[in-house]
Amino acid sequence: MVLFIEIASWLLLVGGAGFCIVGAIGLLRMPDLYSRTHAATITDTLGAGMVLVGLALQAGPNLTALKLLMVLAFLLYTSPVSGHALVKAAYSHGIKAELDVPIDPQQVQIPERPARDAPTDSARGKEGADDVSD
Amino acid sequence: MTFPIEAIVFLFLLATALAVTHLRDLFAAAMVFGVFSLLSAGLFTLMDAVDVAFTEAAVGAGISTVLILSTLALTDPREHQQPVRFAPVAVVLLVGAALVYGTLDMPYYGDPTAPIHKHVAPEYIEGAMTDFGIPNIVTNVLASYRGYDTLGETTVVLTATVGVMLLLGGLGGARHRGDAEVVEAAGDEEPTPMDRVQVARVSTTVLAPLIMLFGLYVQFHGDFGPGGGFQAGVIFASALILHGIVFGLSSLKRVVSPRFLEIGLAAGVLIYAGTGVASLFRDGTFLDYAVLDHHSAQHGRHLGILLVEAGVGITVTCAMVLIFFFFAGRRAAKSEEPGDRDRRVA
Amino acid sequence: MSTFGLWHYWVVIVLMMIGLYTVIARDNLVKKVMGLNLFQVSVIMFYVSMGKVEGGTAPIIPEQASGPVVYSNPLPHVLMLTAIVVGIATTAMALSLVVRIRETYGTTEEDEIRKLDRAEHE
Amino acid sequence: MMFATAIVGILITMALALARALKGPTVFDRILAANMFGTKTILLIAAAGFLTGRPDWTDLALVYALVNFAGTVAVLKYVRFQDMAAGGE
Repeated sequence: MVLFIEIASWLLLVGGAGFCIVGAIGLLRMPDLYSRTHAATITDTLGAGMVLVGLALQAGPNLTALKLLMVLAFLLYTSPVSGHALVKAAYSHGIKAELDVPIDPQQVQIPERPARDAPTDSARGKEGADDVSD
Repeated sequence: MTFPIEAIVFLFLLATALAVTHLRDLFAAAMVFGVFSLLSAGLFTLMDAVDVAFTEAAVGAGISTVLILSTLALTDPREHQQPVRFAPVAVVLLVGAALVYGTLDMPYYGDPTAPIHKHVAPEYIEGAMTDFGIPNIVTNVLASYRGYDTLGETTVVLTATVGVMLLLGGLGGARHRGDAEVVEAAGDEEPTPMDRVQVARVSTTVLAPLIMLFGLYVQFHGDFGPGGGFQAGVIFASALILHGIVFGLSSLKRVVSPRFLEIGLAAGVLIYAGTGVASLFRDGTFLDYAVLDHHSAQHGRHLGILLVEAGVGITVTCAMVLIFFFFAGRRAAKSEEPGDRDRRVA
Repeated sequence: MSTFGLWHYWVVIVLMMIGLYTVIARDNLVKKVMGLNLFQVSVIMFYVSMGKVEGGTAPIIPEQASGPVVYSNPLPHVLMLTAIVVGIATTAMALSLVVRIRETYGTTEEDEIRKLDRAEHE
Repeated sequence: MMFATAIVGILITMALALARALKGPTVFDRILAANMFGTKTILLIAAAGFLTGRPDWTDLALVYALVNFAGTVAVLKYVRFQDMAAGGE
């Protein structure tokens, strides 16, 4: 049993930290705000969740573990809310998704990115975003 | 063991501090300043100062951001272009060099034989269990051994809030046109920005009570874990400020009126000082709680610390919410009358 | 470790220098207040780092202590804890002064305020 | 050992988020990065408590999880208000 808990928390902690790093790389490398939000909010839930559960396993069944799980519950509650509110504020400020911009030779800002190949999809995506709001 | 972590976090800290200085967009600087505060709280934890980290966390995550942003809303969010000046750089370098020279004589970090650890600290640590029976030594020192200091600090919070009140609540005879009406005016303006964000409203109704509950826990659990009046007051105030941000000042005014907060602000300090006076009446010295209970000195000390912490908590809560009231109310009053050149109009 | 036993203090001094520079060299008043806060954090950190004891733990007595425990010095923690809350209250005071200055002069840049003052004198 | 590993991962994440916060072309990028930084600080403090053998201070993490929300909401309100003020005057 002890061994099982050890292995489980190793997996959870390392996995959680790994997801955090992956998300942070996404935050740094993604082309526009919306995809960065996608990367960042995923780390807030999955990465943080795995680390917190891993720590709670190590704490054993006591108040500390309960508090860690409460932290997790609040994170699961607040981080999507603030993510949503953030993206909505950005959208109403007129920040366009990278893919929304029709291909314009003058507007190539980020040269190392591979070519944006599906601009037509994005137009639909923009309408979808309108529906999602509210 | 925590040495490399500390070094890395210190690096982050210096990077954010430089960015705060460097960024010309003050809003961005405020965001980075939030990160700076998070990092410093992390460092305090690593240096064993859990209570300090707790306070920094409660202050830095909510209140200071709100404060800086409401100032920016009233002033300009951008700084002017400005070249690096060499005279200040020289002064700063000189001061830094002098201080580094001064540290050369200091005991090393973590040295247990340093003079600071020799004088009163051992008595405090010793007394925590024998005199008080309260595990959190910081609470003992805060409320009892150093009770005079803390009374002074609480009074400073009161005074600073009164200062904000005088500066932003109105000028001279503006008591009539003072806080109450400014807040009233805010009521008409306020519901606009946030009411389109349904999600924020719903989640605030869930979270604000939870934050308050946690504030109470911090207030009364401060004897056993990190926490106490200062932290609890800030946390409690953040819940109220959150409500005010999302539902508007007029709604917050229905929850707690500024008048009520003004009374609470003074009442907290009075509770603190009154506890001291009560011990005078029982033939003790000022702020000597041992005499508060006839049977057991330890119980008396518990009671005294409880009362004192309650006073601190009430004052800090009222101070923070009042400060928010004045800053946010000012904004609404300003947008009402854009010609704010006239010095006499409050 | 012993050769670098003072590096905590040095880092804190660098932090203080950044804050001091912001206070004395920047014209923007809000920036000055931020610099003052940086300075304040550096002082707090200096005190807290003096209170640390090698191998010590936070000054909260655990429920079940196994053997003697070394605690870090609680006194700096107490002083700095109150300083943070007092600091935010005084920062609010400073910021409200900035707000009033902005309302009177229409700017928060110190050099422009000086210019306005000089114009008024002449 | 496992806590140290987790902390290393969290510190790397923090460094990357910090880079974004300093770089961030728009304010929203900075808000996003600061937000993420807040979550990682929660994790760092919780894990550091375990590393130093005093895990019973998750209260700190709890404070951040709750109070950070107030800060974020304030930031978003500020962003919107600026917008409205610009439109109104």
